[in-house]
This record gives sequence, structure tokens and C-alpha cells, in this order.
Amino acid sequence: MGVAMVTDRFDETAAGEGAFDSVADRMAAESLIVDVDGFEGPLDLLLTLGRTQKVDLRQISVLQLARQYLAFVEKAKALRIELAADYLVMAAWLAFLKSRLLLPPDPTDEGPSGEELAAHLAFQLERLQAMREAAARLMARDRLGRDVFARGIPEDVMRVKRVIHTATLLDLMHAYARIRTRDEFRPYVMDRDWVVTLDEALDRMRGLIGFSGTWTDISSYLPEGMGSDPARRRSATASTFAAALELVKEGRAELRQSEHFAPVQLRRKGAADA
Amino acid sequence: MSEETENKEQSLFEAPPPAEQERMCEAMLFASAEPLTRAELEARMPHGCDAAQALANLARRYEGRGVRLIKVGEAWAMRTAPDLGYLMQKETVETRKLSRAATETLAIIAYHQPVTRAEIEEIRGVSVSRGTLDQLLELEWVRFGRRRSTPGRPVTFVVTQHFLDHFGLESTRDLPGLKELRAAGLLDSRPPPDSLTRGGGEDGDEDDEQDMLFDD
Amino acid sequence: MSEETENKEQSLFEAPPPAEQERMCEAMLFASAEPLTRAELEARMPHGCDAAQALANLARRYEGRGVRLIKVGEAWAMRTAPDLGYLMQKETVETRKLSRAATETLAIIAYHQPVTRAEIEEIRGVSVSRGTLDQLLELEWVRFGRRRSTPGRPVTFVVTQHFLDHFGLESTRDLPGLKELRAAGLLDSRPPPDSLTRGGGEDGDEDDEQDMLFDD
Repeated sequence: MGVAMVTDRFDETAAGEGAFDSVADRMAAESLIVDVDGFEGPLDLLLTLGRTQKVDLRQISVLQLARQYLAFVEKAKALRIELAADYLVMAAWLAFLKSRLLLPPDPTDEGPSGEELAAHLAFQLERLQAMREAAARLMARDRLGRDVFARGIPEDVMRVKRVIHTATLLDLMHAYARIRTRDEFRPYVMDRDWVVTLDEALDRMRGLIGFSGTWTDISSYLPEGMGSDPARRRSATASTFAAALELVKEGRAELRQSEHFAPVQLRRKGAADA
Repeated sequence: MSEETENKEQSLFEAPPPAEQERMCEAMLFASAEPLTRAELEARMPHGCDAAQALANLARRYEGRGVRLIKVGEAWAMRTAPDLGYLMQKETVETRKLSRAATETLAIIAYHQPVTRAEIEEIRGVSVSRGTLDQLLELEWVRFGRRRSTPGRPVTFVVTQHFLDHFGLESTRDLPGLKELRAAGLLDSRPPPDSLTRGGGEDGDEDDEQDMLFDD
Repeated sequence: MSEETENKEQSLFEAPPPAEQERMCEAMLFASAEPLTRAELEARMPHGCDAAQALANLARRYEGRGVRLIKVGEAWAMRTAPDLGYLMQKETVETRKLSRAATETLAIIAYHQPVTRAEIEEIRGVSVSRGTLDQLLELEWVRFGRRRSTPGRPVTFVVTQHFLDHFGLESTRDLPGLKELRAAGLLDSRPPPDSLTRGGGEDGDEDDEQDMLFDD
């Protein structure tokens, strides 16, 4: 019964243009096969084949298209032309579609009907065709740099950087507070500008001791200008005395003091007693 | 501050007269080879200027002239009148002729944007070679759009202001034949009726999200 | 294409009308990357055109506009009107905090005005660089006051109305005194932490040196 149906339906289509179809299919296949590489995939090939039907894409016979495509693939095989895999996948799918279209619908089959599949293929072809035409219209528009032109001597926009300095009232307060209270939070440091160090005293006395053949009051060894600043004088006295002790230790000088609180006297070691 | 002082302050910064604002826009647009947005223009104009009005005046003034003021997306540009293109042969930029694959891909992106690579392939029935999209990206006619919020989060492609500028379009809504294509349902995303898709590459579900950008 | 042939055919008989020739020159001068001579313009225009007349018309048309037609040697070009040159600059404004040296100097002038430079130095304990005072003068927060009637007649500095406006003061008498500063916690034991960040040290003397370094 199924076979009978196939024959019936095939006859229906074949009655009118079947013979022509097969010739046309073969001719189309032969002319196209030379240019397999020229196609952008199976859909593009189908679109080209569809054009031979000389009808609006909306009325295209998908069944006929499937036959044309399969004839193309057969021809390619006969000519031992290797088709890319996606052309063969399409061929398999179209063979399946063809059988769906020719066989009566199977009530147990839950898949889409042949008509639904065919309609979608027709939609795809129409959409591709539409995009192709849109692309052509787009490319034919007045185009920048070909028909329409931008400014030939654009003037660059110079970038100017301006810096604005700001301050808040609080910044001002902080600043003023900082200045006015600087001494209050001055950390403790040894202020040394009034100090005469041991090294300074030693340097001074080493230079002088060579000339000191007689007992001389140690206070005469103090640096000049000590009288006005008592703090500095104290410091100088202490370090000079320490330096004198250091010279004695080195064996370069002698020290003597006649009684408690009497002046300390110093002379070069080895000088003759006066 | 009292109202009086406010008024005084405002009058100090009074915007220049409309004719002067028009001159300003004219100068800036003339000096630029690239389209400038209203905001960009106003940023360079004195405080209180209304570039929109100045642009409208300017467009009217240049109607029928050798150069025209055109709108490119959200921006404005001065361009020579298309009928005088033949005088500018010296200025013609020789562009590499686009392949058929590239022009088709460009059209698909323009009419279907935002569109994923898989969708472009579904429409063309063939895989998109890397070089094709690279070329369009390099020309700055196409850029990456948002990712689709579908599994795999595929990246989408959209056309750029450069594209609009190159093809003299104010917006993608002005693409030739857009209305007809939409009316014919050819811009719909119509998933294949079953899972028996050819090539096996396309994922039908992915298309569901593809609502038309042009609906807005 | 057909338009071009039409134009050529037309030119066999008569030149395009003057308005059309003006449009042509306008478009060419706009699009050309360099100034064009009359001969160059005519070479591109249909036979029989008079560029000189078209240029004269064009020059008149652009009089007082945002762009002008100018002569560059023997050639012609369109250029931005000179009074709008400022539009070709994009100013970016950067706001920076006043340096510590400048803030301190400003504070001293505000609290002690009129004050001489020597007095400022005495109060700050470090010398005041010329740059610091220049900056304050430039900001218009400080101006020269009367000269002191002391030997050398040193110039004094006072704060300006602009200063008062900026800091929201009616007069310098509104500046809080030391007592109020202390009450506000501004005089608590240590200088505010932000003033110490630069030098990183806690040594007052060291800070002074830093100030001098940063004065300029």
C-alpha cells in the first residue's frame, strides 16, 4: 500500500513535468558540477538549483529541489569529484526529506512532518536569498571614501590641561595650627650647639701643649669667647679638663693642683721645673 | 543665595546667540573627519549652549549644498553631497573588495544584530571562516556586542558607528528594505522544526533568545 | 554611472549653472587633503566651468560663517574661522590640593594680614619661595597690600574678596583664633595626620626641610 502511494504521488508530479525535470536536473547538475568550489556551502548550491525552477522562492518545489540536489551529488560521484562532507550530509538529509514527502505520514512517528521540514528549508533559502540581496543593496549605497567624502584636512583638537589648586577652610586651619604650635610638639633632641666636645678640646690642647713649658692655669686653654655664655663655658671647662687628663695618660703632660678648689695647672711633660 | 544674585550669575554666563552657536558647531564639524556627538560638541562650547538647535539650523543651511550635515547614529558629520562623488576621484580610498562571504556576513550582522556566530552560520548554511569576521572587525564595521545569556554565553556581533558612517545610514533602522524583510518574517529567528538538523552544528534552542534588536 | 555620462554629455553643450559650479568647488575644497588651485579645480570640473567665479561666490557665502575660504599662495582651502580657534582645544581640568607650603603661607597671610614676606618667613620658620606666593597671587586668593613704612618699604600681602568667597568667610575676623582651634581639636598635641604623610617622619625639623623642598 505504501509503495502504491509512492507511485501515485510520483506519477502526479511526473505526469506534468517529470521527464523535463530529469533532463533539466541532469543538465543543471552537469553545468554546476564544474564549479563545486564556487559554492558557499550546500544551502548556496540549493539556492542556485532553486533558481532553475524559475518560480518565486515561496512557491518552490522542495521535492523537485531535493531531486535536483541528489542528481548533482550522483553526478559528482560519477565524475569522481570529492564533495565536502557537508554536501553529503545535506544529500542524506534531503533523501530523508524526499522519503518523508513521498510516504504517507506515519501516525507513530512523533517527528515533524515532511511538509514542516520542507517549509523550513524553503524559509532558509528565502532568508539566505533576502540577505544576499540586502548585502548587494548595502554595498551599492553611496559609500564614504567612494561616493561621499569626509573632511580632507581635519584639524586636530588640541588637548590643554589646566590644573586648579584648591584648599578648604579646614586645610587652612590645620596649616595655621601647625605653625603656631610647632614648638609645643617639638620632640626632645640634644641641642648641641653650646657643647664643646672632648674631641674638640683634645684637638685644641694637642696643638698648644708643645709650647707649654711652664705650669699654666688650665682655664687659659679654653677656647676664646667662653666668658659670655656660662653653659658653653661649663661645657668647655669640663671637656678641657678631660682632655688634659687624656694627655697625662698619653704621657705628654703633667697636671697639678696646690689645694682644694685651687686652679688646676698644666705643663708639658719633661719640662724643667721653674 | 537670593534669587537676585542667582539671576545675575546666570546672566554672566548667558549662552551665545543661536547664530553664534551655529557657527561654532559648523567650525567643529568642519574640522573633524569623524562624526561628533551632541555631547562632544557641547563640551567644547561655552556653558549653556544648545547644540541640538544649532545642528538643526546648520542642517537646513547646508541643504542642497556641496557638503551636507548628516546624522550618523548619535553623532553628526559633514560629508560631501553624494552626487558630486565623481569630482573626488583623487580622494577615493581604494578599499579591498570584500568577498561575497564578507558582504553576506556583514548584511546578516546588520539586519539581525545582535547575532552570534552560530546564527550567522545557520543563515548562510556554511561555517564562517575566521578571516571573514576578522576583516569586518578590522574595518571597524563590526564589533563584539553583549554575550547571549544562553548556555555557553556566546558572544554576539553588532555593527558600529563606522559602519553607519560608511554606508551613510542614520541608524540601523534605515537599512534598505528592513521593513519589508521584517514584514515577510525573514528576520525572525525560526528554529528548525526538529532535532534532525543538518550539519548537526546548530543548537535550535539558542535561537529562542534572538529577539529583534529593531523592536525598540 | 549614468549621471556621470549625462554630465559629460551635457558639458559638450554648456557648463553647469553657477550655483552648481559653486557646489562643486565647495565639495572639492572640503574633501581635498591640500589646498587646490583654480586650475586643479577646473581640471576636475566639467568642461567650460569657471572656478574663479565659483570661488568668489563661495567666499562670499562663507563670510562670517564658522569656516572661511582662504587663499594659500595660489591655492584655496577652507579653514576654521580664527575667532573660533578656541573650540579646537579640549580643556581638561585637574583639581589638585594646594601644597602644604602654599596652604601655610596662605594661612599666615589670612591671620596676620597685612604681612610682609619676611614676617611670613619668621612665622613659618622657613623661607618662602617666590613660586608659592606667585601661585597664591595667581589663584587670586592673595594680593599686594600697602607697602610698610619701615626701612626698605617692604610690600605686604593681604587676602582678597575672592579668598573670602572661596572659603565662605564674611571677613578674616571670622577665622577662628587659637583658642577655638584648640577647642575644635585642631591643636591637639600633634599636627593632623595628613600633614605628616609626606615626610613620613615625626620630626618637626625634618618637616621644615621637606617644606622647602616642596615649595616650588
